[in-house]
Amino acid sequence: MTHAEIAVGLFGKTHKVSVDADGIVRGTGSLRSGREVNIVGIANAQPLGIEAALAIAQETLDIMRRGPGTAILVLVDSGSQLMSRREELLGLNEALGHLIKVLRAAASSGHPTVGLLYGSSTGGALIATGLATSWLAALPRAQPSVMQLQAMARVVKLSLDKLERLAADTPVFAPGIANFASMGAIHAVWDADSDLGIQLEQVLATRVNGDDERARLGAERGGRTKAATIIDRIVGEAQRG
Amino acid sequence: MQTLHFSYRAASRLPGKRAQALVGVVASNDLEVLLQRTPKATDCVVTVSTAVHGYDAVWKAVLADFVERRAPGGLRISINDGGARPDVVALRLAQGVRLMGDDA
Amino acid sequence: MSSRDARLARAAPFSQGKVVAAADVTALLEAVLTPGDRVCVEGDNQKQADYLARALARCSSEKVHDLHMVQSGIVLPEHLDVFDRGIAARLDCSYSAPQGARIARMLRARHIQLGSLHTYLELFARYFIDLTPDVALIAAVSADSNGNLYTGPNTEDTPTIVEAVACKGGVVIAQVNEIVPQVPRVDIPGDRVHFVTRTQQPFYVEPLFTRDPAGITETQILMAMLAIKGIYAPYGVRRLNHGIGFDTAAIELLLPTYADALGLKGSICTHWALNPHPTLIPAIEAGWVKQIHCFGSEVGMEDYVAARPQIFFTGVGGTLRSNRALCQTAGLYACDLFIGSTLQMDLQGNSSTVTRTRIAGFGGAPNMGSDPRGRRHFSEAWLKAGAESRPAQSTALPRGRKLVVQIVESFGESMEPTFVERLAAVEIAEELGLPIPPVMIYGDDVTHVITENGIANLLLCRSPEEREQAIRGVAGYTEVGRQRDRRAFQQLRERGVVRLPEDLDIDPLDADRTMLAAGSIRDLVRGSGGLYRPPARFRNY
Amino acid sequence: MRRLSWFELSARNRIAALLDARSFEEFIGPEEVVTSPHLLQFDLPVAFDDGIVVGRGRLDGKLVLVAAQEGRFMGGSIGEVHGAKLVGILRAARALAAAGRTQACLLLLDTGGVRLQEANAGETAAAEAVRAVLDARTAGASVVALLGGRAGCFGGGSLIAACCSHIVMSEHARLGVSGPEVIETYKGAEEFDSQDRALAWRTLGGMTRRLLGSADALVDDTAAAFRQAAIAQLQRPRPLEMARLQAEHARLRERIRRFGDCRDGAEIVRRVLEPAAVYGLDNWSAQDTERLIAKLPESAHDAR
Repeated sequence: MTHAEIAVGLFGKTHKVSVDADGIVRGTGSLRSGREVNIVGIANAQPLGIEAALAIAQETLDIMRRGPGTAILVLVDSGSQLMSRREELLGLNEALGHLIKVLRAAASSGHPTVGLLYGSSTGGALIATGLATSWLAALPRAQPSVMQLQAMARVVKLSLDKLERLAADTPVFAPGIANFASMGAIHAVWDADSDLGIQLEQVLATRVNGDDERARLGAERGGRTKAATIIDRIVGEAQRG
Repeated sequence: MQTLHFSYRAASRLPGKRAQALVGVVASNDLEVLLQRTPKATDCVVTVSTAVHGYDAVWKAVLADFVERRAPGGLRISINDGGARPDVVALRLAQGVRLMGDDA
Repeated sequence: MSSRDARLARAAPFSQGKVVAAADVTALLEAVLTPGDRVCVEGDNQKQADYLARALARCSSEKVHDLHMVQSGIVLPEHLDVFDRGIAARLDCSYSAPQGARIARMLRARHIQLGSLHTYLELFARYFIDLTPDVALIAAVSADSNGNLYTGPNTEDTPTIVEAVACKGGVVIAQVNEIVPQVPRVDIPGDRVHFVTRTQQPFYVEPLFTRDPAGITETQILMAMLAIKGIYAPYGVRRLNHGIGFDTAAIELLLPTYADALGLKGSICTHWALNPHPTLIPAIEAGWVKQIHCFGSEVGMEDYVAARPQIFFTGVGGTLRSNRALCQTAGLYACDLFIGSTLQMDLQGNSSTVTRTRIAGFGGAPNMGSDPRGRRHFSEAWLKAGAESRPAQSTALPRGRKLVVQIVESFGESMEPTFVERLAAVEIAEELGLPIPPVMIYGDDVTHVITENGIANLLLCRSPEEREQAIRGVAGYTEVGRQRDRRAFQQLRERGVVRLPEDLDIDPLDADRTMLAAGSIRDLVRGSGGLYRPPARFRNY
Repeated sequence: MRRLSWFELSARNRIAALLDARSFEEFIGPEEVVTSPHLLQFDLPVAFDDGIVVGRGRLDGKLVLVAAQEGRFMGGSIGEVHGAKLVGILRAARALAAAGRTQACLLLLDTGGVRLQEANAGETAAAEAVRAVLDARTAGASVVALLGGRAGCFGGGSLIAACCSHIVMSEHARLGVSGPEVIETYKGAEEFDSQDRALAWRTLGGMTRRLLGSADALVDDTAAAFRQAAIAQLQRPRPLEMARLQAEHARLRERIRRFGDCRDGAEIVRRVLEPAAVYGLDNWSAQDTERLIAKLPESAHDAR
C-alpha cells in the first residue's frame, strides 16, 4: 500500500495527508467517529537523515503546540539511517535522539502515539520512528530489519544458506514482521483488506500510552523468553533495602 | 561449541573468604574464568566451554599444572573460552585464585 | 665509448640535463637498460623507490628482458610483476615479507631463478664483489639540478647502492619528491647521480617499527620482565639491538618503570643500534639512553629525532642521518646483545620466519643475531657470555660471546606452536631445491630463549641433548614442551640453565599493563611533547 | 605506575574504579549464568554476564544505579539478555527517582550497537532502552552516559546516549550511528575511508563531539577523571521538559545552519573558527579545545 492509499483507507478521501519531496509525511484526517488524527512520518523508503528527523520532530512539536491530547499516527516507510560522513559529523545520533524524545514527550503529555509500518525500515531509522511510538502496527507487506541477511552473512562470517536455515528455526535475527512481532516490537499486524480506520479506532480506544509492554509481549509470543523476567528482577532488586 | 569437564583432588582447600570471582573477558585470545566455592574442601571441578576444538590434551595439561601449583581445593571453576592460548589460560586461572584469596 | 657513456647517450633524448619528466621515465629506462643487466631497485623494509619500480614494470619486455634483480627488498607488487612480465629473470634479495606468499608461489612455479636470500649486509657486500648492479633506481627527498640528493631521515641503503654503482661504471637514476635550487644537505653528491625525476607522490615509507602499546599483552610484559631481570641485568647489557615486535616494545616501555625500580638505570640499555622506535620515547625522555644509531627512520618520528640531536645521529639541517650498512655493521660488531622474535624454532634453537606458504627473507636479523667471530674488543657482557659457554675445566683460549636472545610465546597466532621438531624452512628448501634452508638465526648462535614459561640459557648447555631439554623446558604446553623429560628439566633448573619466573623472584601476576610507561600511542605522543606524529592508522583520538 | 586507563579497563573494573570503594552490588551477576540463549546456534561462546554489568553502588556517598557494557565481548553488542539488563536498570532508575530515593543513573556505554546474531531482540531492546531513559528522566532522574571504551558507541547505543541527560567523553571515545566501517561497506571508501583513523576520530571522536556540543564534558582517559565528571554532571539536573526540547531543536537547527556544508571536524575548526588551526594534529592540546569551546556557543548549552 502507498501512503496515499493508507490515508484514504484511514480517513476516506477527505484526508489532508501529503508527502513532500524529501519523503516527509504531514497532515491530518478524521476518523469515522469524527476523531481527529495527526499524521507525521517518512515515506518512499527514504533514508532518515538529520534534516528529515528534524522535520518530523518539528511537525510533532507543532502538533503538540496546536492542542493537547490529539492522536498522532506515525507512518513509516524508510530506508536505514542516512549513512554518510557528513551526517555523522553533524550528529545524526542527536537528531534521531531528538526525534525519539519529541515523540516520547508527545506521548507523555497525553497524545496517543501510534506507529504504522507500511514499508521498509531499517536499523537506527526504525528505532527513531516506528519503535519510538507507544504502539506499533504493521501492514502485512512491511519489511522491518536490522540488516539484510546477505550483508549479515558477510559480517557474521556464515554462508547465506546457513543463515537462512537458522532463520527458519528462530525469529531472533532475520528481517520480517512476523519476527519483529514475536519480539513484541510490533504490537499487531493489521489486515490490509479491512477498514484501516476502524483498526486504528480500536487501538485508540485502549490505553495506548501505558507502560512499555514489549518485553512482556515478546515473552508471551515466545520470541524473547528471557528479557521480561530479567527486567522485572532488576527493577525488584534495585528497590530492595 | 565443545564442553570439557575435569575434576581434580587438590592438595588443600584454597584459603580466603571470597565466595566467587570472575576474571578475564570472552574475547579473541582471552577467556573468562568464574571461580566459586563449593563445600567439598579439596575437590576442584573445572568446566570449559570453547569454540576451538581439538585442544583437549592442552587443556588437560594446563589445568593439571594449575591444580598442582595453586592447590585450588573447594572450587568450582567455569570457563568460557574465546580462543585463549595456554599462557593466558594459566594467567587468568592464577589471577582468579589470587582474587579468591583476597579478604574483601 | 664506455658502457656508461653509451647508456647515457641512448638516454639523452629523454632528459634535459639530468632532469627527466616523470612521464618519460619508462622510455628512459628502456634506453638505458640492456638485456641481462643487473638492476637494483632501491627498497627495503621501510623506504621504496616506488615510482621507479612501477616505471620499470611498465617497460616493454621486447626491449628490456632477462634482468637480474639485485635488491634488498621484494616489497611492492611491481617488484614481482617484472618477473611475471618477462622483464626480469634472476633474483638475489634479502627481505620479502610483504610479498612472502606470492614469492613462494612464484618460486614453486619456477617463475623466478633465485640466486640467494641474503642478509642486508651480505647483499651490500656482494654489490662490491660479484653482484655489482649496472643500473640503480633510487629514492630521495629532494635534488638540485646538478643531481645532488637529500635523502631526509630515510637515507638507509642509498649511499651503499650509489657507491657500488656509480664508482663501477653504472648508471644511477633517482626519483625525488621535489627539485630545489639547493638541497638542505648533500647525502649523495651529484657527480654520482645521472638522472633525477620528480614524482607527484612522495616515495613510500612503511611505518614498520611502530608498535601500539595498547596491543601489548600481559604475557609480553612478563617476558619483558624476564628479559630485563634475567638477562639485561646480570650481563650488564649496555649496547644492544632490538628486533621488531610487541615483546621488545614491552621491554622498551618497562625501562623507565620496572627496570628503574630494579636500579638498572645507567647500567643497561644506554647505546643502541636501532630505528627510532616510538616505544623508546619514554626511556629516552627519562634519561636512559645515551645514543642511538639508526638503519632508517620511522614515519612520524622525524621531528622528535631532530629535536634530540644529543641522542641521534643527525646531519646539517638537523634531520636524522640513517645508514643501513653502517648500522648493520654496528649491530654486528659493536652490540653485545640482539633480542628478537621468530615464528618457529626447532629443538636445537634454529629459527625461521618461513611457513609452508610464505617466504619472508631475512632483512638484518641474521647479522644482528649472530656471534661475530671477527670481534676482538671486549665488554663485560661479552666476556661473561663467553665464560659461561666454556666448560669449567676448559683449557681453550678465553673468548667472548655475543648474547643472541630469542623471545617468543610458545604458541603463535591461531594456536600454531612456535616450537617444532622440524622447521617448515627445511621442508621448503627441499621442495624448492635450495642448497641451504632459509634459517633466520642458527641455533649455535642463540644464547638464550625466553618464553612466558621462563628462560633457557643455552650457553650453559654442554650437549645437544641438554640444549633440547632446555628448549623443551621453556616450550610450555606445545607438543614439544609436553614431551620434556621431567627429571632432566629439574636438573637443568637446579643448574640455572632453565629459570622459571619464580626462580628470578618474578610473580607472573605482577605482569600488569599499568607497568608500561605508555599504554597507548597517545601516551607516546604526550611523552614526546607533541613531537611524535603517528601515522593516521595508529590513532584512536 | 601508569594511571588506570578507562579505555583499557574492563567493564567490571571501570565500575570498581568509578564508584566509591567496595560499594558496588551487582544484580544478576555472572554466578547466575544468565547467558544469551541465541549464540549457541552460531557456535559462539557466551559470557556469564552477556557483556554487561548492572547494579547499584555509591558515588561520592550517594546511591547510584549503574550499567557498564563490556566492549571486548562481541563488541559490547546488545543482545536479548544484555539489552534486558540495561532496560532493567533504567526502569529501576525511573522507579527509584519516582520514589525519591536517587536521581542518579550512570551508563558506561561501550558498544558497536545491536548484536547481529540476535538482531531483532537487540533492536527491540535498544528501543525499550531509549524509552526507559526518557521515562527515567521524566521521573526526575539524571542519566549520565560515560563514553571512552574500545568499541565506541554506535548504532542503538548512540541513540541511547543521545537520549541521556548528560554525556561525558574521553578523546578516545567515538559516538555515531553508523561507524566508518559500516559507511565504507555501504557507500565506499570515497565516502568514508575507515583506514584513516585520524579522520574517523575527527568525525566521531570525543574532541569533535565536545566542540559541537554533542557531549557535555571531555575528560582524560582515566577512571578518576570520569568519576569527577560524573559527580559534576549529576549536580546539573536536566528534567525533560518542553522548553528543553524546543531549545534542543533550535540548537540542532543552528548547528546545521552553521556547519551543514562541512564533512570533516577539521573543516569546522578551520573554516568557521580559526583559519590557521590544525585541528586533529598531535600538538593540538586540551587547552586548544578549551579555547575553542569558549568561542563556540554550540558547545556549552543545557539543551539535551
